Amino acid sequence: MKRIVAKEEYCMNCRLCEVYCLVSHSRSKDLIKAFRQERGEIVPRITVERLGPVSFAVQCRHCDEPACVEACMTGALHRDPATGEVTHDPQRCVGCWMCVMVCPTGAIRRDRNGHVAAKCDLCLETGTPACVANCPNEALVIEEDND
Amino acid sequence: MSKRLVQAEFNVERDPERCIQCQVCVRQCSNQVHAYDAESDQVTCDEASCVGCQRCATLCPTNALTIKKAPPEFAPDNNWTSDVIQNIYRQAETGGVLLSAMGNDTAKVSWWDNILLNASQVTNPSIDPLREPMELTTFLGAKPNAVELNFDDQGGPSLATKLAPQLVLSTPIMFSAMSYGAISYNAFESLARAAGQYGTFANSGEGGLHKDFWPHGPNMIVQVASGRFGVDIDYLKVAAAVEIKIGQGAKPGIGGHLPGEKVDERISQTRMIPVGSDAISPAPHHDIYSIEDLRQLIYSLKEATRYQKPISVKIAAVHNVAAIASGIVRAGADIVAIDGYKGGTGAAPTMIRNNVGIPIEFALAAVDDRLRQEGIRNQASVVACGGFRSSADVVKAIALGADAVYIGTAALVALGCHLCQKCYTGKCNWGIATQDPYLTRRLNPEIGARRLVNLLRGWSHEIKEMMGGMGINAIESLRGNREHLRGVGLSDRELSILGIKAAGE
Amino acid sequence: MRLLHRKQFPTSKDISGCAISGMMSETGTPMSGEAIIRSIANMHDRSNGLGGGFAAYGIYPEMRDRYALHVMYDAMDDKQETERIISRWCTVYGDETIPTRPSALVRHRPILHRYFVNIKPEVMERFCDETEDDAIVDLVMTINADVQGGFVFSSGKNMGVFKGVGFPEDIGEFYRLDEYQAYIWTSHGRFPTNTTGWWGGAHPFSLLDWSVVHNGEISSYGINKRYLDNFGYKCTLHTDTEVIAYLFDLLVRKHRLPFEAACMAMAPPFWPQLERLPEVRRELARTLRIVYGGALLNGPFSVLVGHAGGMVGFNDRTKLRPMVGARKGDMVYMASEEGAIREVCNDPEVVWHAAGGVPIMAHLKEPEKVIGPEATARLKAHSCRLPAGAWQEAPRAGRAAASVQ
Amino acid sequence: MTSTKYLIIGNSAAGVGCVEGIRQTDPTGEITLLAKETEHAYSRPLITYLLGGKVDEAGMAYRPADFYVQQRVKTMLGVEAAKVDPAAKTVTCADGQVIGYEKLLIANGGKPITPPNLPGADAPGVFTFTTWGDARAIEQYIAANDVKEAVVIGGGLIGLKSVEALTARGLKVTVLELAPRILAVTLDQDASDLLAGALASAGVKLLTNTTAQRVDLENGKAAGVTLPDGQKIAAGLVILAIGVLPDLSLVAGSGIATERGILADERLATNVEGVYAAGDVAQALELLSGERRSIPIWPNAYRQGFIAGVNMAGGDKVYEGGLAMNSVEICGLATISAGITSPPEGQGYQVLTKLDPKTKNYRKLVLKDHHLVGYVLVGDVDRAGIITGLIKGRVEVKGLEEKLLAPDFGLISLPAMHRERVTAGLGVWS
Repeated sequence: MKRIVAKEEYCMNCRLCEVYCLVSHSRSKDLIKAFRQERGEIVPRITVERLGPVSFAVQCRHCDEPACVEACMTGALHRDPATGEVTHDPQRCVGCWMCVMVCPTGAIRRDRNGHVAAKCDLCLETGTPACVANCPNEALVIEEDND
Repeated sequence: MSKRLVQAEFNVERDPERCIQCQVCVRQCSNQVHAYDAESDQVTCDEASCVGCQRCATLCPTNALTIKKAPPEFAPDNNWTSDVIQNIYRQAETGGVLLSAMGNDTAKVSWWDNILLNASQVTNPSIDPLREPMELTTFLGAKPNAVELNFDDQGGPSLATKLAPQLVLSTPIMFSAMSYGAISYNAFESLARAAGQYGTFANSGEGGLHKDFWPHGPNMIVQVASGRFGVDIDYLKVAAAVEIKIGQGAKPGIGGHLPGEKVDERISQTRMIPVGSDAISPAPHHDIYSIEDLRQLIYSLKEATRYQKPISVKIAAVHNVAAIASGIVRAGADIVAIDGYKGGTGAAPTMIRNNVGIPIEFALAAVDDRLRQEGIRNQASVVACGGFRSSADVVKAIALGADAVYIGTAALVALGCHLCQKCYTGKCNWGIATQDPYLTRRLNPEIGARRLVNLLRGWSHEIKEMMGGMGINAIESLRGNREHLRGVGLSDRELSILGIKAAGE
Repeated sequence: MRLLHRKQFPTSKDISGCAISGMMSETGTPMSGEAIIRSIANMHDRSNGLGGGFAAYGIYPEMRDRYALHVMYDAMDDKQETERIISRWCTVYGDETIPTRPSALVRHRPILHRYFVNIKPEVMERFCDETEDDAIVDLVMTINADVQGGFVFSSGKNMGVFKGVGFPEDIGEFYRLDEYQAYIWTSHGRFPTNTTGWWGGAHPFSLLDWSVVHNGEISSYGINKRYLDNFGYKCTLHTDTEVIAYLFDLLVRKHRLPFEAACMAMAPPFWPQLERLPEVRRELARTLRIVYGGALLNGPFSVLVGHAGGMVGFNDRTKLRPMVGARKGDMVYMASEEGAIREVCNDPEVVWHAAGGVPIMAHLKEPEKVIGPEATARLKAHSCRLPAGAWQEAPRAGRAAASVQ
Repeated sequence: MTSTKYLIIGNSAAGVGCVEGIRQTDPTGEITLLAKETEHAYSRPLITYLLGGKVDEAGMAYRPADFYVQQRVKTMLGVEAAKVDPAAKTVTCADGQVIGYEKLLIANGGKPITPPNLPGADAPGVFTFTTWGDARAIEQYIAANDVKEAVVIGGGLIGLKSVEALTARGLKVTVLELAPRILAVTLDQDASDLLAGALASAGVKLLTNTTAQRVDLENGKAAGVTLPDGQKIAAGLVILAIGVLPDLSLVAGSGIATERGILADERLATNVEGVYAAGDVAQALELLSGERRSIPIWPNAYRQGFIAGVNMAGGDKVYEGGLAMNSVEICGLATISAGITSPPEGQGYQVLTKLDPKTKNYRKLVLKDHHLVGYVLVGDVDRAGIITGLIKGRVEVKGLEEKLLAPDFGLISLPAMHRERVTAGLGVWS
């Protein structure tokens, strides 16, 4: 399956991935509007962690046996066995945060506005994940995982 | 004096309508120009520290930033310009030598711009390199005057001539000497990888070759410089060729200095000096005080490499460069590299950078002429360097007589360098001329190598186009072919030294 | 009008179109110049009246061990100055005005004179281990460089070049070539585009017994000239044809490369083709290419090179100019157009197109009988003859087929 | 008698997990699923959300409506299994049907605990609350009787979620908790206090250290409760939310070993060949103690069902062990806890806490021998899963203790091996 892989040796902590993730999941899809009007409502689904010079971005890893899917009591989280993609249906999510409780990378955030979980959806709507497309140093890349 | 007189060189303009307080600029500026004030939720800036590297403006997702040169508006004066005044303020404050980096930025003309190229019309078909073969393969090394053959009983020919070792380049462009230390590990790796991918050579510079880079040896020319950093038999063996560095165009006559704070564990291993110690290259090689001494070093290196690798000698272009080059060829060098006064550097005293040496155009023309006059042009290849900006510069240099060129600044620009000329501060925001682990990771060598290969590919294609226009399909027929050059705006004396006709002739 | 002064002008390289034709009897049977005139006249439209010329081999059998210097002068002063030099260097065994037939079609003729000479022994001492050929080359270079209005346009033994401004058939008529007997004739009709014609600029260009007629333009001229400079050749004429003659002299006579190797140096295979050669030849071809980069002839050309032992025709490596070969009996023909051959040989046994970069050659079968022992020895010393096929490779991939024979 | 290759009793997390586990290994083998309830597989924890009006009936589906068709599962809904006969490899249903099986999963869940000596507990208006049916019944009762006040007996998870639902419906609710504080099993004192504060601010009355002595009746219907101290609380609705127990009635006398629940080994097999147990009915490995314990929470049920399914279909997958953990948001205050949250004194536990009463943010970490064994996060619960992962993965956190308390604590501080594993999508255990 395709996974977004973070290369920490090239992550430079610019955090543009967070910026573009937020925009990609905004209503307006416009940088300035998203930040001016929707910041606070929506959260980026990717987080850059930094310790000294080292940093890297974390988002949903689309685990092979996703703990979040097992823990999800509504069935909102689902792993597509064909693509390996872990999807989240906000319509079915009630914001119980069981997924937040079990995600080992801490990649599921609480959408403050909708009171539902927010996680990386690989930007399937647009084709290329915004974080990957906009990472200036290719520290985020899509790699085909043959497992 | 408590207050500095030097004024900010740049204005940072932030468009409040566009700024989204994402703070990318704050995180990316190693000079701490930008800061975030949580209380007001505003990004603020301290322009005095701005070096104009454009990192923030490039990464700002909303294009909210504009960095503009802000020369202080002193009273207009053609002699006492703002730069001159500011430099004096700086020296009055520190008592130090003014430092600069990269190549000569003064307004002196680039003679390349005064040389124009030829193209075929009617009498000679121009060649379309997309459809016809167009050959750039270049061999660097000593060539004999003639090929001698043996014939067996049936008259079958075989070679009696054994060629001296040659470097084979897929395009007549190599990467100049830039040491690991002056540039980052990732920048070095980018150059080495690109050289391998495109079939040309990178040059280690005088800082040794880290073991990680040994696999790139077949595409590396390694330097033996006055400091002898990182030189041992394995270093010589792993490389494709060895270059004795006598001088460089940006600072002829003086040595180099890598401050101890840049000498970390990895650089210490590479240079074979203790961690934290200054790496000082003496101005001369203290075992070369004469051309005879140079010959001894050349042959020592040939012996050490069992005559299997070309030995290059690199000098700065100075006034009597032709005679010096002739001596170098006669001393046994397989390659002579001439670095013109626009060559780059990580650090040089400004006065030296801007005032010492001669332009590569004249040096190259003089050297090629001199070697031909003496009938020894084929005994060594000539590599020109120092400020090549485009494929047209390269074509002109080859037509003037160079076998190949070294590009340094252009390669760094391909890697993202914005020529802010502050390499020596170690705070390169583009991750190129720095050893700060927070900054070096900004250059992903995969991207770097790709960009360099693209540059080589683009330039090579342009060279082919220009050659095709001249009706030439092999680089051999461009090399030294000054018939295809014409000068504009040059004096008779300049034309005569360059060995070219004036436009219209 | 002092035509020869042009050679002193640092003009641009001469660019020309042109027709070429050559014919040779491999048994050395003498032929009058009548046929070659007809052949070149057949390609009248390939020239524009600004130059025509011929080379003929075997025309001075009684003087075959003397160098025949054909010299053109603007004025008698120039002649006297030149003759002073010649007599200083040479023993002169005879001299005469070159016979001509006045023609309204050939105007502004220079003074044309020929000398049969050898270098004086005391002069040869200056040349140490070099040969008399080298001394003649030096003499020709000296006259052509130093005398304002004098120009040596032919300097071989038992051969001569006849050339001038006009259509080639008129030049042939002018020089009375129907009265000469030669076993090789080459000819040239010129179409210069950006210079007016002058007598010395007409083809063939010749040095020693090398004569070159050439159709095309050498884009590498600038470096070929400087490369030859390295070896003491002074290119005074600013014509690319000149460099071809000198390159043959350097590679074949001085470096003793077989003709095929010399042609390979001047028109090497492209690198991918070279890589496909069998290993021994690949290394050889590679070394030739690396060492003789300055001798590579670039740009479109077809060229006919005559020498005492034969005739070589070859094209640039991408075959941008025409070259047709034909054979009948002991006769070999090479010309820009097949019609020029059929004009003089209406039933050739084979006709073929030369492949780019691959020479086609004609050789005297028994040179000793035709040109005598001394010239034969010289020929051998100059160029190692190889058994047929030792160099010849299949047609280079991707290019026109070498032959249809 | 019908027979099937795989027989699954139970239609909740463990049953669905089992179907998915079997299908991962055996795409075609015949599966039959039995369940007492008639609904399609639904999200049991959502019953309080349904009652509270936060989800509608359509939103109750745990899997899409065509799930069983897609998975080629024969469902027998509304059929109650009554007896397992492992010797005959049959299950006898309450309606008399007998179904033969090759592999059997018992995942019939738990049953609500009803206090044994509570007079009036069987009166109209008194409900337990564990099924969709319960939710419907309560909703109808509230509507039919115009109930304005309710009493919830039990301050555990079900109790508090019931409170939230009833409050959302506009009822005035009183909670009775026998222990000194709510969520006493899963939370520590500080966290309980924060949640109690949240309840109070939502208008809920909380009485601890007490319970109902009897249900007061009026016209035969519940009208309130009387406490041991004689205090009466008026309420038209009484919800018994004391807890659940594994429902062992099915296996009584079958030879299948039980303690508190059906004993299942590391492959979720019982002592009887071909019979597996998962979910609330099972008593399987607990991660921290290494003992077999019943942990009736959703993620464990699913995983046990899934692993049982894989093993039933011939695979070989080991259950890593369950961890007690809960996420509950009461009146807008999120709380996540896992493992040991109130360790006993003097047994070598290290406790790190950080409380910000102003923001109601609370972090508590419990460590033993430099390994995390439990935590409580209140308020800012983001990235709690990283800590859960450290417990599950038994990752040594020596030297990281202070960082663990920081709100921006993340993967970057973790040992490289663990970090690389989880960021590769391999989960905690691979």
